[in-house]
Amino acid sequence: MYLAKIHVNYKRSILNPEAQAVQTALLRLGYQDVTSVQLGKYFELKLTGSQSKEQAAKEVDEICDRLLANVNMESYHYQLEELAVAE
Amino acid sequence: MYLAKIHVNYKRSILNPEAQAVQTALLRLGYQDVTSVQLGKYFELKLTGSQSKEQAAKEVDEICDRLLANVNMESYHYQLEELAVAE
Amino acid sequence: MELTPEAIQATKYYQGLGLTDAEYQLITTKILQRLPTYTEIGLYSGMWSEHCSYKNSKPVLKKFWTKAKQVVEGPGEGAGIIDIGDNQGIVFKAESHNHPSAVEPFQGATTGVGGILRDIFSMGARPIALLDSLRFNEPKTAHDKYLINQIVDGIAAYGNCIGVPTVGGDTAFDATYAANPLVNVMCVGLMDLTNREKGQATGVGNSIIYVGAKTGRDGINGASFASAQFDSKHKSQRSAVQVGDPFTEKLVMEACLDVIYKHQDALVGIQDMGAAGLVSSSAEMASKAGSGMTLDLDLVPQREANMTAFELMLSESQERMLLCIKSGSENEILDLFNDYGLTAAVIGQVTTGHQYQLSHHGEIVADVPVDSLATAAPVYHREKTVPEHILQQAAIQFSPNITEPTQILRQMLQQLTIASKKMIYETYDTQVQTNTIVQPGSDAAVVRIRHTDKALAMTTDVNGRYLYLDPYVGGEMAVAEAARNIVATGGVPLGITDCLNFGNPTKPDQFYELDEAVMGMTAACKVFNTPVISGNVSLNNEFNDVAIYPTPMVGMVGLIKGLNQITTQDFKQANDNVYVVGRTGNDFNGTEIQKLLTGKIGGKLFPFNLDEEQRIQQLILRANRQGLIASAHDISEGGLIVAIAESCFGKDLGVALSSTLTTAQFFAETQGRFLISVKPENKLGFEQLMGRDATLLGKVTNQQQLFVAATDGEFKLALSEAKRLWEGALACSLK
Amino acid sequence: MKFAVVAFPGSNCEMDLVYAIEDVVKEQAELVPSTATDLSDYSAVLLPGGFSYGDYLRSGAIAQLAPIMSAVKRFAAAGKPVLGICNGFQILTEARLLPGSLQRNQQSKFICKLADLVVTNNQTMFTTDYQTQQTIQLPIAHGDGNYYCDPTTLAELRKNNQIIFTYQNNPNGSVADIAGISNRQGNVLGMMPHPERAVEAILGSTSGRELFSSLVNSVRKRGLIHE
Ligand SMILES: Nc1ncnc2c1ncn2[C@@H]1O[C@H](COP(=O)(O)OP(=O)(O)O)[C@@H](O)[C@H]1O
Ligand SMILES: [Mg+2]
Repeated sequence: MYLAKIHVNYKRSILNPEAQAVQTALLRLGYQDVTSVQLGKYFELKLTGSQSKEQAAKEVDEICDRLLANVNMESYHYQLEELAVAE
Repeated sequence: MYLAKIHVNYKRSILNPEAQAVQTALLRLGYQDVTSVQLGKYFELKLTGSQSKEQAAKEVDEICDRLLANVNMESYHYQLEELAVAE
Repeated sequence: MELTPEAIQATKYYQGLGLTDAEYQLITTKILQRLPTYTEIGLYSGMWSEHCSYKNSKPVLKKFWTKAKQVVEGPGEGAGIIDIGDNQGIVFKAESHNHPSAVEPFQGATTGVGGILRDIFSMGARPIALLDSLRFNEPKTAHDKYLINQIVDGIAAYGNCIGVPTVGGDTAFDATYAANPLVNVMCVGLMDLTNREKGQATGVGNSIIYVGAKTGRDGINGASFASAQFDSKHKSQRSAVQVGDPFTEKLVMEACLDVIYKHQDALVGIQDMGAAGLVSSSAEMASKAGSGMTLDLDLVPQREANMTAFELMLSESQERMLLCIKSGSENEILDLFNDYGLTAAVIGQVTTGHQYQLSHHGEIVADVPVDSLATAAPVYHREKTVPEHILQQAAIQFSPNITEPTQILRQMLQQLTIASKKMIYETYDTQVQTNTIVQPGSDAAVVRIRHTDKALAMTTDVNGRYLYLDPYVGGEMAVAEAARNIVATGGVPLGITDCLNFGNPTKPDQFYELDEAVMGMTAACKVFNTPVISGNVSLNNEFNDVAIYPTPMVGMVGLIKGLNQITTQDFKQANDNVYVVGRTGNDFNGTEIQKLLTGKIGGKLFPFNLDEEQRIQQLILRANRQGLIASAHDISEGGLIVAIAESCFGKDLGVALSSTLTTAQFFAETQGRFLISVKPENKLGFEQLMGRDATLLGKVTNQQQLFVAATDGEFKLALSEAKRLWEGALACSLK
Repeated sequence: MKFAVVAFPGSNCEMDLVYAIEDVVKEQAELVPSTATDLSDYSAVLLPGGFSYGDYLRSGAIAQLAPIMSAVKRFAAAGKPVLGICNGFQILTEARLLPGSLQRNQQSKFICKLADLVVTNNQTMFTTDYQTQQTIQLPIAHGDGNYYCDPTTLAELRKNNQIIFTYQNNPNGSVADIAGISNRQGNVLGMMPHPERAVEAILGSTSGRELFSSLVNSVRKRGLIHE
């Protein structure tokens, strides 16, 4: 069993209105020293089917491409951790 | 200058409708072996004002409590990395 | 490094930007009499794209009928204006976002909504309603479902957030749209005619102010992207994705309306930045005014570092507007924008002469005659030939063999084009602004004009299958159906906007469709007194060389002169009399029943008589004004039997009807017909007015049953079952 | 009496409220910008629906930090009526003036329709003109209307009669079918449905009128009035 920790972020050139809103709000609250705000999504998936790390990686890539990330505007990266099966 | 990498997640006991929607979608796509889906937010803030790590941590805690997380239902954790000031 | 002018010429770099050899020649030899710089060639590629120049469609668009008494502003500005009396005008326009939505459905749809809103408020009107006209494949694959869900979510996300109700639209399904869905959005705005604005930059020394989102590298050269065709090889085009930010747009909208309403003295002109972004808005403002302009690109608010002049000029970052402000009033306007939390900057001036000059990092990067960008694009008169499939058409009408009428009705109610669209429009805020009197689910939507006794009826319609079989007659029918929907609610049609969704104009058989359709629409517009006041062209809707069905979406607005004249399609109470108004023929080619029974459509489209349709519509309006009508529903896809079922669903009332039509004829899609119900006390008056045009079918009942006897069989179905099938079909198909 | 209708950047139902109050309820209503800091001129404060700050991050999260919110808190602490509708409800929970939070609808889609509600408590300043257990119809229009609170809080809400409206057919997954709750004192009400959209028969329902009339009557009766 594997645990996939996946980060999905907007690509650099794509506008992220939400991150911008957060930065503006921080400014208004007086946190002038926060000069950059990035905001993305973080997923944790438990995969029970994959036998090997390669297989798990293949599945995660597929899931990211098909569902979790919009490859037109987002990029993703992930780590895989092996978990004790009992969990 | 510090880089704060902040994860904001739903508390365990709370149902996250968006994570659930992702899991349902994965099921529909045929990924029956994905037994658990967590979904949270990931922030990266650059803090230019803080002189020490303690000071930076205090600022990040404050920002999370006031804005980034709703402590009613979310919890957060973060790491701080020192950055070369030149950046 | 940027290419040198010589390298551009040698490598024919301009071709990749969508310019032909001949067009490049024209620029070098006639217009500039020198080689254009990298930035300049970018300007021409954007401005001379189909999207901005209409170079392929101009000769066709000229055929539209645009001048009528009620028209205050026809095509040409951001949107057209129609006078509705009391010094008020309505402004409306539609826009297509087909290609962006095929690539990135959610953001493609949101930015479509954002774009059309800017067109409306830049005219000085407050947006009061949105409509969306959608064409999808019958959802089969996961990708089909993804497209549908994301496009609908995108429209909801933007309209709901900005607080303009999405009150109507239409949705149809056909395999022709599989790789090329259609996403057309229409917006209607309301204005005081005194606040009329123009997108002009006059007055030497006046300032050009930029306001809104900062410019990034998103959607660089999207205008030529939208004008190019899709095929499976060109995935790299997919960089042109833009993200919509409805929150910023809301602020931009409120701030611009504030400038228009309260700072008239300072304001000279205002225009949205749409296709081909900064170059198109600024060059058009100067060209229309006969002025010159200089812009200093270093002053343009930028989201990303190191952007080139080319990128700054052609970026299609959303939520941006350009204003021309009187010299001396700049700070007044900049302060106002600042109060709204918006980024704004003076980026240039109106100049004498007619040159369009750009400087960047202290250098002049472009210096061209402004008219050469805005109006000098070549115009192409394309060839047309009758498509092969039309030449081959069988002349006879398909004749449905209906052995089990009730069973066929069940299936018909589940055809996605006919099934309820509730699961779509329930995700739209249909009520914000609290003026929506008739929400989606009836014929046209109705939005009242607050503090008056007037209301506006609005609808979008077109049936691509009809146009595929006969683009001219199908074009007439699209306008007629829209008018029928307006009339059914009690409105007098005022005018139309359109989105011309067609294939490749350089292919003579596809150009034929465009040209014929526009002529058909024009003929109908004249009959219904609905001039074309605005519109949008989307060409090259083809995938791997196969074009979509010709689909000229018609968006129509009508005026209802008293709130008591508003009528809906729902039967109101038991014992009311049910009539079909208009003659029913054996009209089956291109219909839902043909598709259902044979799996395809074909043959010569059934005939249509515009004058007859107009005569029937006038009768219905007269009956409405005399208060004789309890409910009115236009008869369209699926025919009379579907219209009957739909009228039963609203208030859960049944019918007991009998007729001299055959069961097959109940599925005919003969145009020019209405399903009307009339209270017992109005029966006589109604029949006298209608004469032989109305045929009594029977009565509305309290029984929960749909019972209709035809000459050769009967339809008999529990209302609850009919409604369950009709309401459930779309959700079920998207599971 | 004079209502304050607070307009945040991105609010979009503020004018609907003003029209409902002025044209139908026939009282005064004024728009107050979120940068204002004083509400002492008003007898009741309304936080309207919409998408304040785009609802980015979390609905209401950024709005609750606006300057006006300190004044709203003082106003509420003085026992005067505060009503948050839709986005206004979300802001009140983010500001901790009401317990719990509003999450994404269970089916993760925006829903706009007329909903059947039950008035579960007609003893508040906002509900005296309804019957208790009366069924009313109010429009809902929200994407994040799924009310959540932990079991302890829910028990508290029940014990103190703080659940004011419930849905008859839960449209969004809210805990205990909750559509609207009040604070312990009963002077702060948050609700997802839109009473201002239901004050004219021609728009489909008039069930919202009693909410405004209750408020006006209560304010007059308690002498909280500022004319
Ligand atoms: N995409 C949509 N957005 C909003 N409303 C829609 C949409 N599609 C259909 N509707 C609504 O559903 C109802 C039925 O639509 P349709 O079947 O196209 O009607 P008609 O055939 O009478 O034109 C109309 O009220 C229409 O406004
Ligand atoms: Mg209709």
